[in-house]
Amino acid sequence: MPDTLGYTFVITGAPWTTQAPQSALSVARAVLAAGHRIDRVFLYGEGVHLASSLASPPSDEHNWPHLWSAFLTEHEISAVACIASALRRGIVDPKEQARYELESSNLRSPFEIAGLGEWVEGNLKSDRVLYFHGAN
Amino acid sequence: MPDTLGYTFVITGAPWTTQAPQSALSVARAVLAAGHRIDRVFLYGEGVHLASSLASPPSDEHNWPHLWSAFLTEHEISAVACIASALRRGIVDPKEQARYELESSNLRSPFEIAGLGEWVEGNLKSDRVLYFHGAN
Amino acid sequence: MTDTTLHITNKAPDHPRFRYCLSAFKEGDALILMEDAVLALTDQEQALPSTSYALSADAQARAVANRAPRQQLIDYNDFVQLTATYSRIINW
Amino acid sequence: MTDTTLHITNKAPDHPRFRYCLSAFKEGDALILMEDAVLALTDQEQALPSTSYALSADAQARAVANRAPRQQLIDYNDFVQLTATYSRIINW
Amino acid sequence: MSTLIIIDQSPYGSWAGREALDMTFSLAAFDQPAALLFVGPGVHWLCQGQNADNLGQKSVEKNLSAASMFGVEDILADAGSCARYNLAIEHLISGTTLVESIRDTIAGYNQVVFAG
Amino acid sequence: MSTLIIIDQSPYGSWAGREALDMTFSLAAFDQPAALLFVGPGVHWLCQGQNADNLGQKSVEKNLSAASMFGVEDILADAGSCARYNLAIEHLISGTTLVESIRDTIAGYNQVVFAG
Repeated sequence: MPDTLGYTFVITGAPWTTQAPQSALSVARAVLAAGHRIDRVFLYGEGVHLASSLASPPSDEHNWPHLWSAFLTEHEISAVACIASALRRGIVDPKEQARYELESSNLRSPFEIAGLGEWVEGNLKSDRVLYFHGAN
Repeated sequence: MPDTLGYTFVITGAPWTTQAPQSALSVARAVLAAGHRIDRVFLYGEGVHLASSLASPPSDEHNWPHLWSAFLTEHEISAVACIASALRRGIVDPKEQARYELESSNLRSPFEIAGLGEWVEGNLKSDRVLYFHGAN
Repeated sequence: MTDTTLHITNKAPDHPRFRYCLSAFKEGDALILMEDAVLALTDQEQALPSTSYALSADAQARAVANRAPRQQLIDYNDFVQLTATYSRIINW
Repeated sequence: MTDTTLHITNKAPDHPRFRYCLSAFKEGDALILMEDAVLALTDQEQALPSTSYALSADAQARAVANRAPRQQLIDYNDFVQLTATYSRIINW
Repeated sequence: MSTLIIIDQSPYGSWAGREALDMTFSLAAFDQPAALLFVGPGVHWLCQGQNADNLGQKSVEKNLSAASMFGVEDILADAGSCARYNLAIEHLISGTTLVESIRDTIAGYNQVVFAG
Repeated sequence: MSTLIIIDQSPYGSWAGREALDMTFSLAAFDQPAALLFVGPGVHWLCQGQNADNLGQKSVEKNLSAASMFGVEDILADAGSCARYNLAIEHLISGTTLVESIRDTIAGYNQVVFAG
């Protein structure tokens, strides 16, 4: 029987633009099914849009931000949107809303906002780091 | 002296991902400087992120959504984000916020949300339609 | 430093990075094609290494699964197994 | 239907759509290179039509302006002038 | 005023192609002549037998099969791209026309548009 | 644990390269060995004389010139790509090393990463 491995997922492609969040979710389910561990999901670049609480697709389509947040919550997996990527792209939590004096916030739970240090930590601590980029 | 021409701009690239909103703004200023008219700016696909009221870049960087909205307001130019593109990507106005029972809205004034019919109209009424896509 | 490598790419065969990926392939390496990269299974212009795999779900969506060798198609569980086997992975 | 056309592209020379753009070029057409497409000014692998222009701001940013023929560089006002002159425009 | 919409990317990997279809159907809905041209990896939009259930996406094949009913005038595929990916006309949805030259094809339309 | 970050796109046209730089500097800030490899249109990141004022962007040339001070170990450029774009070593910022083979270069690093 193989050892249990820890994975960090880095998602850089946005939903409804790339397939990255969909592929990553299928792989994530298979990682857990194989008995491995997901240490953290890190959203970078365009990938931060996966953490939007306002994405509202037609009702006959999958809502990838919702599916991802349900998966993360169920399995108690840490999920972080890079602060530099998120703020430029208009993904903010209540703390940044207050700091920038914005009229609202739109970060979906359980995603948190943090720096690239979390990615560096994943590189050091996880056995595997998988990247899910856009195809263009 | 040349006739005055009417232009429709279609922007499909997001700020902080593509150069499209920047190029489009430089061209838009030159269009007005040449005595022409901009009938409408239509945001499609990833371009809808230009209408985010929450984009918060570092203070030493240009804020493209802010620069665009100031330009549109000053010159009283109609600007529309495609409703299908915007809702999927989490750009919503108060009306859609209510309809989808969302906790907030994030559409920046003077952008409005409307359908592709506005793009078809631009095709028919404007003398020129210019597209600003991402480079990838 | 010269362990074998699992290369994973999601780029279509006409994307410049797809070519970089193939040019980096060494003996003993493996290649997974996912998303748009599965189109390489039927690309007449480019040969693939013999240890190439393609995600079945992506190949079925794009209707290339029925025109490609069966043994190259893998599911997400196989994908994870390969990432567990190879300690060095490059996502192109 | 066979008016001359102003082709505008922002794609780098190694992007597949850049090649489609060049392959669509007809005699009497003009080409504007903007954003990443200005790299084509110094690309040794691809020849450009003689009626090619490049946005100066983009060429300066990428430091190709000083290595390209001066007469090909245009500013945003020239860009608008060209879009007014040609009634048929394709944004590649 | 006839418009040609070009799709040059694979289906499913990015959303731009779906948004190009929406543009096409929107033109047709307003009685504006519209046609589609598929080139490069984009020719796979036309393949018969697409099954995207395992991706959680809807197949685009049905949309395209209904294109002529919605008033889309022509569905064109670049012959060279089909040859590259080993696609014969019988692999493609019915009503597809192969074209030999992108240059000659686009010359027949007033407008030529990409969705992204 | 040395990491090679690869940038294969032109500067200014997309943001992914800047985010690749941020990753590189972040590794260096945490004392993790990091190096940069520029290929294809990406070699233009290294050109001397960049002036992006008219684009409303900050030049990336200064960031890169400071890379070695920030602890970035190597700045590498693919020789073939430089030749394609007519770039000689004297056009590039000082400290750049030309490499002949992408395959041999990436073999020297534990991790190879793209930003997008």
